[in-house]
Amino acid sequence: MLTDWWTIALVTVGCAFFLAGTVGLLRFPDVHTRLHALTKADNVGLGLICLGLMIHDGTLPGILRLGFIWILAIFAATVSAFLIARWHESAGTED
Amino acid sequence: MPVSDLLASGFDVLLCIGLLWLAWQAITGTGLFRSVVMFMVFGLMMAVTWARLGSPDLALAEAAIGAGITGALLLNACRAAVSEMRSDEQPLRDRPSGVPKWLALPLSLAAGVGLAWLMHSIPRDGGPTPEAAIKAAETHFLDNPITSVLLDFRAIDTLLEMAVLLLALVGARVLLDQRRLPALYPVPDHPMPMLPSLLAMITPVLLLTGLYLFWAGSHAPGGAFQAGALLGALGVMYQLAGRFTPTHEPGTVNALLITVGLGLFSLFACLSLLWAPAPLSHPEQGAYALVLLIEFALMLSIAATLVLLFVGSRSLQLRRSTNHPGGRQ
Amino acid sequence: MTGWLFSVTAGLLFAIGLYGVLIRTELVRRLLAANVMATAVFLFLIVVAAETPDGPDPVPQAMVLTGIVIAVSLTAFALALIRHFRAVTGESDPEGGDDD
Amino acid sequence: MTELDSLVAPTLTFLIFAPLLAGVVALLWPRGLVLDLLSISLGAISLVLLVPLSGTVMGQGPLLLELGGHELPLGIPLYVDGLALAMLWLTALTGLGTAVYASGWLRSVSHPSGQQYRVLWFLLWSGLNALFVSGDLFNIYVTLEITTLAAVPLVALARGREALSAAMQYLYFALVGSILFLLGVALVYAETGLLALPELSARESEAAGPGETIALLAITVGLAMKAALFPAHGWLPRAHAAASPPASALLSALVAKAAAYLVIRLWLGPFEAAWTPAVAQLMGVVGVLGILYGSLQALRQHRLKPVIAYSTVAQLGYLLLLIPLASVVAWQGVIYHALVHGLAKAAFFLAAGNLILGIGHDRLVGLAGCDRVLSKNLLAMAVAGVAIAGLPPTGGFIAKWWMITAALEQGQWWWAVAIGMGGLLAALYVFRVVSFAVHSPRPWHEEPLRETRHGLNRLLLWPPVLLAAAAVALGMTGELLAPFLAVGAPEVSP
Amino acid sequence: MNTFLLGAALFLLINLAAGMVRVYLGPTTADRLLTLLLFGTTTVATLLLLAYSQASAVLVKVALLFVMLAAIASVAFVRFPHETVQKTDDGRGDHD
Repeated sequence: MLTDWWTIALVTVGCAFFLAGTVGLLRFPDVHTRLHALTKADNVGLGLICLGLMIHDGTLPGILRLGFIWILAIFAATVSAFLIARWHESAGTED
Repeated sequence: MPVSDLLASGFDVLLCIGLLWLAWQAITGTGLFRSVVMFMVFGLMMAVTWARLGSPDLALAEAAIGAGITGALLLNACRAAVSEMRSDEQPLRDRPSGVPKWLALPLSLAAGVGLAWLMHSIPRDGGPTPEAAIKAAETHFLDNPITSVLLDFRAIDTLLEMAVLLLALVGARVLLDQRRLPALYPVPDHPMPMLPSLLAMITPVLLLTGLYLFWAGSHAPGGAFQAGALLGALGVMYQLAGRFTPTHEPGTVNALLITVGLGLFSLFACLSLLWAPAPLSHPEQGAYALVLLIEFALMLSIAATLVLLFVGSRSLQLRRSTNHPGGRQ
Repeated sequence: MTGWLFSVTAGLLFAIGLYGVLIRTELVRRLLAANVMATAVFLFLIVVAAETPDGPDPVPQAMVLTGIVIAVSLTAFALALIRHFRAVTGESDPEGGDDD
Repeated sequence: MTELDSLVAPTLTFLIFAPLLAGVVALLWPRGLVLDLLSISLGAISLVLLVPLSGTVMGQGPLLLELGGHELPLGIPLYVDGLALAMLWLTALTGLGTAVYASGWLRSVSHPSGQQYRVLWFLLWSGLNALFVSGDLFNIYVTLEITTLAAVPLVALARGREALSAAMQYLYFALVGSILFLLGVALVYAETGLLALPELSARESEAAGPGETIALLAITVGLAMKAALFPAHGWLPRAHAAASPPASALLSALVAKAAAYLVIRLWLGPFEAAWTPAVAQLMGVVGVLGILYGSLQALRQHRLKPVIAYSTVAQLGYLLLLIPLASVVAWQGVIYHALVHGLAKAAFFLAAGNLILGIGHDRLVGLAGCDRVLSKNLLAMAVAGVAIAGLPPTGGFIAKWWMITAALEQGQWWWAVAIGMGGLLAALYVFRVVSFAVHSPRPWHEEPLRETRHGLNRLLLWPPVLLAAAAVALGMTGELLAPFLAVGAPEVSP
Repeated sequence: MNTFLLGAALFLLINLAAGMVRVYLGPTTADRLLTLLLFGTTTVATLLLLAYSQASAVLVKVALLFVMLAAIASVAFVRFPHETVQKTDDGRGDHD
């Protein structure tokens, strides 16, 4: 039963981070802060949910898969966030 | 447990409302770019819907083909729509269509409500085909029932569908022969920051997942289409990063890749007369290997055709890397 | 199973797509509307598949998979044709052709 | 599964998969000469193979071949009866004629996408053959997609703004049409759990449920958009007029007819229970309106190819008359009409193509003086026109004769009047075209007619002449072919 | 436990719906690009939760596919020149 509690706790905190990310997306004034809120909160949220599910899953391949998804998500999010920020930046200079 | 049913139906209600809102925004929204974004998100939501309705194969296909490739093609259209627009033309204004709004809205609303009622009221009592399909799927040498239907029971559908995909490419070439439009993604003069590293990271993962999906297709959700679309998405990524140079000379490797699927499948259909009275019948022994071979050919053809459709050129050459600027155009 | 919800959504999606096809003249937008209509029919097929007694019925799922590939082929060719049509004529709707 | 004699499966396999493999070869090895020889030889072989197939159909009645050896309802059946056989013969004959013509035309015009044309033709040919013999609703949808996605590029092959605009309009009509057809297929599957036509027809016809009726409506509207039947015909005249001669011949003779063929195949087979005689009369009226509208429009055109395109819209209307008149004689008459119209329309378009090559433009005024220079072409065009109008001794007359007798037998005399009117109007617009060429002297401002620079080589000249001759020959062999056509006709109490 | 996971999935979907508001309002185009990032991670998380609540492990593979496609989509966007977006966004000013 202990593992169940860990899973529930981790997933709840993960969802809280997602909520933070969305609130940040809606409330923050400009693109960069929203970008910051989005990538940081969401990735941590996703990480915690993956962690919770890892515990719930318990099998080695399951854990590896979830870990792999998390790492890939972080990598993809950082590159995308960087490119979008740079793109938005260059929008300012061009016209 | 009523709570889980409550949550499940809550999830579905929200999903459906999201689908309808996204579809409405994609169609009646003002900006074309915004509509394309909405449509891509609609594709993502459809993939979640397929997962929710218990058909993971379709979730994979919708994600890879529906959201991935179609989204990239639509972005291409957006970009082409503007970059080739002559200066005198105003932004994409929408001229009133022949059908006036006061007629179109009630007509489609009536059709929609009528269909919704009809679709809901048709009794879901299966029928001869579902029973036969479910019963036959258990004893079939392919464990994945959908692949067994696609590649055995209704094999001619899959074969002719490959002809449709090939025709789309030949049709695009007819247009290319008439008028060579400038490449949409010219090779970037300065290498994009961070993109090569993302490419280096994603390529092995995509290749691995693609091959896994192909291999899993015979006994678990997955198959030639999902794997082909995923490899197509990888090709799109390479084109975006400037690693492909589109050329207009006919490339033999490209021609082989796009025709191997249809060619092999048709050859199998003809040769199957040797061991069976009717075409497209699988031999007793070696059927599994044959299906894998055909699926592999289909995967290659789908990936190659989708990439060529995205790039919009006759063939592609892979360039070593983007760091030497001014690559051959 | 909330099958009734998805089949009603399928019907309404078909209506939205039909409405889009009827009123929009901008070519890419009409193509999106046609895709939405096709997706609505696919959704209905999958609801039928999911609600077949004793197990999801693989035949509609195979049909929808084939349908998705055909839809992406048609969309790809249509977008190529739109691009060339716009490059040649600079207009964004075919009825503008001159019927002499 | 009745024991089919050994030649049926190989023939059907050849008809569907050989053109596909030829298309693959065309993509891999784009040598014009080789591909033309391949397409002509494939055409000849399929004609040769059709003879024993017709014998078997005549002997054993409608054939049923289950693909992959899977019994119905799971597998996909191929179903060949008199109607499908006639369509296979039409595709083979027209295909062979157009292939010969195209090999000459592509060289004389030195078209840049010669290779694409040949690939499109091979895949279209395979799609058409598969469509005519397919006995499964969803399989028919896939074959319909092949014909559409091969036909639209064929229209776009003729370079220029009008061709692209017509192709665009055609694509949108066909796109919405195929989605409506798919909706119909989905509703039928949801209600009956069946896709195979033989199984659907074999159901004892208790009243069809609401789903099936709406499905029939959706399928009929979808097919009407694809076949350009009267209310939804807007795209056809522009597309068939803009397309190049071999493409227009294929489009008018085969592609538009395939969708119209499906309307009859589905109304009289699987959806028997879904319509009442009143609805049948309505379909007949739609057909007659199509005939009248198409013919009147054809009379108003002042360019050659739109006349022929509107004539297609008119002649397709006749096929709908089979629904109210569903008797064996009517079945034979309509199939015969479809066969003769296909051959004559292909001859008409190919001959018109030669004339346009000679004159340089396709305004009817420019035809003056053609009777002296391009006389053989003009003769072929005139004979084809006569066959379309249905005047003796051509096959068209036999077809109209059977249809009129069927209408009178069942006491629905008004269809007989409509058929007569249709034939009269058709004769009018054909003779109007011919009169431009024969009577009026060549206006001074038109430069003197000359055989095209290198003269119309034989490859361009003989196909229209032979196709027109075939249409006339069908006038003689009416009684001989009647029993072939009657195979599988629905026995509907008059 | 499955109920809880399903509840979390529902919560994330509500999150997603809120995110869609940003797409609707989003003055600049970069904001709309943001939603792709939002949808990328949130849909992946929803699918993972669904996978374990519906006990259909294949959804994890679908989630894996989503992660990759989200990366590709954002790269596709980023290769977009700016005037493309302004002109297709019916001319509305692009800067907040």
